[in-house]
Amino acid sequence: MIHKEVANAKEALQGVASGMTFMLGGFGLCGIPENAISELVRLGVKDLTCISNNAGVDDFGLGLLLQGRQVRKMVSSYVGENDEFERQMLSGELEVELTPQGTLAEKCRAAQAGIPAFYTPAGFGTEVAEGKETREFNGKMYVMEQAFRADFSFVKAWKGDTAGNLIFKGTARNFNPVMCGAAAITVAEVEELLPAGSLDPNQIHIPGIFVQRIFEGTGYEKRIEQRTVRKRPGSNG
Amino acid sequence: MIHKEVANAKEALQGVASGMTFMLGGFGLCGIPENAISELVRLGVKDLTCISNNAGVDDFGLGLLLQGRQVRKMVSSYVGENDEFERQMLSGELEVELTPQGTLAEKCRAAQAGIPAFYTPAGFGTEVAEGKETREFNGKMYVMEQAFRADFSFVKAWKGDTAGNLIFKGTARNFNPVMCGAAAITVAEVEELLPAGSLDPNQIHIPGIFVQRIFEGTGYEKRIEQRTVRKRPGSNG
Amino acid sequence: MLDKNGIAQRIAKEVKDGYYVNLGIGIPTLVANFVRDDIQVEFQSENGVLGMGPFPFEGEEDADLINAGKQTITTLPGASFFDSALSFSMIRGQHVDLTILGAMEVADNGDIANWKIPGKMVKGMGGAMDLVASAENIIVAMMHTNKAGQSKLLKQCTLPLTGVGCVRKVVTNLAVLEVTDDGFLLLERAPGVSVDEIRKATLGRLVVPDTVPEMQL
Amino acid sequence: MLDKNGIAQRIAKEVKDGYYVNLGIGIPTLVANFVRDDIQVEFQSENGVLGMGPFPFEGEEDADLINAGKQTITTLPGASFFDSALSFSMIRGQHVDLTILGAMEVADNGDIANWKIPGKMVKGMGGAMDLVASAENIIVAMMHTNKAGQSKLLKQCTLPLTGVGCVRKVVTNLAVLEVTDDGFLLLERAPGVSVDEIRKATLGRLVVPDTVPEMQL
Repeated sequence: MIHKEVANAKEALQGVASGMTFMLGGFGLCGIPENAISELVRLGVKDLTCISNNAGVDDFGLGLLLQGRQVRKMVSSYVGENDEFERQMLSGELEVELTPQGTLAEKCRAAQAGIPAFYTPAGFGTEVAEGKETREFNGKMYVMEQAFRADFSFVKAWKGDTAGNLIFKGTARNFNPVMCGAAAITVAEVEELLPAGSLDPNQIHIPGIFVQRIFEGTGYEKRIEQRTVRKRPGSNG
Repeated sequence: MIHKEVANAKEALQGVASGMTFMLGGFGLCGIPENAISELVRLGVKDLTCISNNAGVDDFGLGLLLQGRQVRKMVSSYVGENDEFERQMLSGELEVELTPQGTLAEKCRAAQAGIPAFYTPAGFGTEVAEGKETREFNGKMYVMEQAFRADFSFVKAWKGDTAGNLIFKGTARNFNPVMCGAAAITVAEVEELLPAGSLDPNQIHIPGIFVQRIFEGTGYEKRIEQRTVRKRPGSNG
Repeated sequence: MLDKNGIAQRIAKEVKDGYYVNLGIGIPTLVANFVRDDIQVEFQSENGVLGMGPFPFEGEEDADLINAGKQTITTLPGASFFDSALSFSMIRGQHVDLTILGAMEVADNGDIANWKIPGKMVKGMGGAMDLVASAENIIVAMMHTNKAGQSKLLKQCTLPLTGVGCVRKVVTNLAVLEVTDDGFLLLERAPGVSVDEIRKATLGRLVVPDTVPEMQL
Repeated sequence: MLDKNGIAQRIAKEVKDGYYVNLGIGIPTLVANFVRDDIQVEFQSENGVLGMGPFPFEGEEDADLINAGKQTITTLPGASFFDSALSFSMIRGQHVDLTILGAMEVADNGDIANWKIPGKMVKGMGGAMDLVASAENIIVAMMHTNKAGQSKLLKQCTLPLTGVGCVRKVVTNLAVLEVTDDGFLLLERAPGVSVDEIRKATLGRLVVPDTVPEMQL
């Protein structure tokens, strides 16, 4: 067993510097690495490129990095729900590279898997394909997309063990598994960190080989963006 | 819930015909679709192309199809342990396309994922790359490989449910998950078939959307190829 | 003329037994409410869930369980969770049988534009480009005209494209139309809507058969 | 001169704390027996397991638990199982730190041939081509000469290649050699073996430093 546990976010983010490229897991505010983001805010590193499906909301998630003007470029598929984001983008302070969601996931997965490039139909004939190689396979047109390269991946899992193995919960899984091992250093924060051997080897979503540092996070807020409910049958109102 | 259960192998293999291309899960004799193979032998379909990491042994696994001369072409990474295979190959009755194991897995996964082609370093500079496009990315040379196309995938899982969801056990997982949804029709056989809702949605390895037919197999032999053991400390001998 | 629920109700009739369906945000989300309950259907959400159920009861919301619209959801028996790569394997690999999504413009060759208005804040395409480029069966749910009363069914899209030649069917507040080589084939009229009204509201090529039945909802 | 266990023992010294290691069939498999137990190492087998342990006790064999050599195995705490795609993501993505495998021939530019002898039955490359094309740290474990006494360390491979320019180090019954731009750099001699013996057994370019220490096992 190779021991991956570090004490906290501060220790886990050793080596993080301005100008770096990060991957950050999560979809909306679901499954985001809350502790790593807080530590990035505290460190005050600037000029960052962030690969993340979304950009948080004004006062939570990646929005916190945007407030401190720490981000130079976002690579995302959808960036709504964030006024400060909009302001920085329209003023030209912030560069935004919009990428189809499936392509974004596959570019992470390609980096994890040592695949330098692949073909996808997504974006063919649109401005996303501009400047990219296109090609026909079996009568259909595809765009060549290349693997991402990043310095750190920050992911959030439900349970983990000291060997770095990870298990995710519900739709908080999303981009987190495909970002593991997709950067030079992968930092995983978990809600519950267990001794190696505690998890069923059949049920591990991401083996520890893809994770360099793991720690048990604290104070998870797990904010809900769109609280949608239905009434209980027979309840009042 | 979309119901995928069929009664048995016979029903599951409806539509199978001579001349078709099949994917078959398993590594060695571990995790092979024993019931589907028996049914293919019974059906006597011929002229088959089989994509399978290995070709079984003389009297078990894919070796049974070879004995009946049902296979025209094997696409595999390693085909030892089989005298009849060797005889047919050397006599020219059997065509063999040897593919690096990781490339084999990725060509299945590409078919599952709608990726028509990808680049891999495996085989560059060797005869495996002959006739294939090669290309440099970031200073390293890669070979372009294309997704497989197949008529049926036959896979074996440990547990499954009537919605087609699958869970695998140990190293019997191997090629089975990446072949699900990689052919026009995926047939899964399981040791234990449960009602939908019995499996933890977090712990499903392959969602039922990749499986068209599922049945509970019978009489699993699960033969061991290389029985290697150590003596218990303190035991005799 | 239909309202949004009417459009959703009409589209629900396109959902067949055994379909895996991806529903976009807006009108498409409403389709789930109208699908017959005697057929087997599973809803996929591209953020990583198959087998979505209704919204949770109050107090049972789980922050770790949302759909692609970031709404809290529940799951039904047989559901599964998966990562974003496998989710788009389902979509790109054409394992999802039907994709229903909204649009700003549809051209009579099947081109679709639904993600970007030049000069306005661009939020991004999310999974829409993957969905339209991959799905074999795409139905667009939208109003026939925009707020200014201009047709959204055009000869050619004026906005940046989301995908080319991919839309198969369009269901609007006025009509059901199929995209053919000759343009929009008028299949059905909304209750109380005349062929002439549809003709006036459609800028793209419109093929009108001898008889155009009224929709059955 | 070393026997197979000696070669494995010497290679075990190359296994560092924190390494994920893939061991090929034959001599490489023996390496696991000699790795210091005060360092943290995990063994990966490309059929889909990380954290392999020793062979099972008699009667505890599990048909669903084998290594790439199809041998029954056990797992250690922290182990995980995965599919073949993820397994080769580990390999191709260079997450495995060290690959140890056998060879029929190694050329002084790092080319390796270990899968095919023309005219003989070809069993296939298995995962070897993925491993050698991907790994940054490849050590070949083999006898210095073949059964006919001919050198296996050549100027150029005569057999079909498994990979080009990929071998970093070779450990044989006679020597430890590093592949450099100038050919095989002789790092260590096996106990009781002279530089001259190594020179005679090596057809590829050999660089001999002023002093060549004897291996410490």
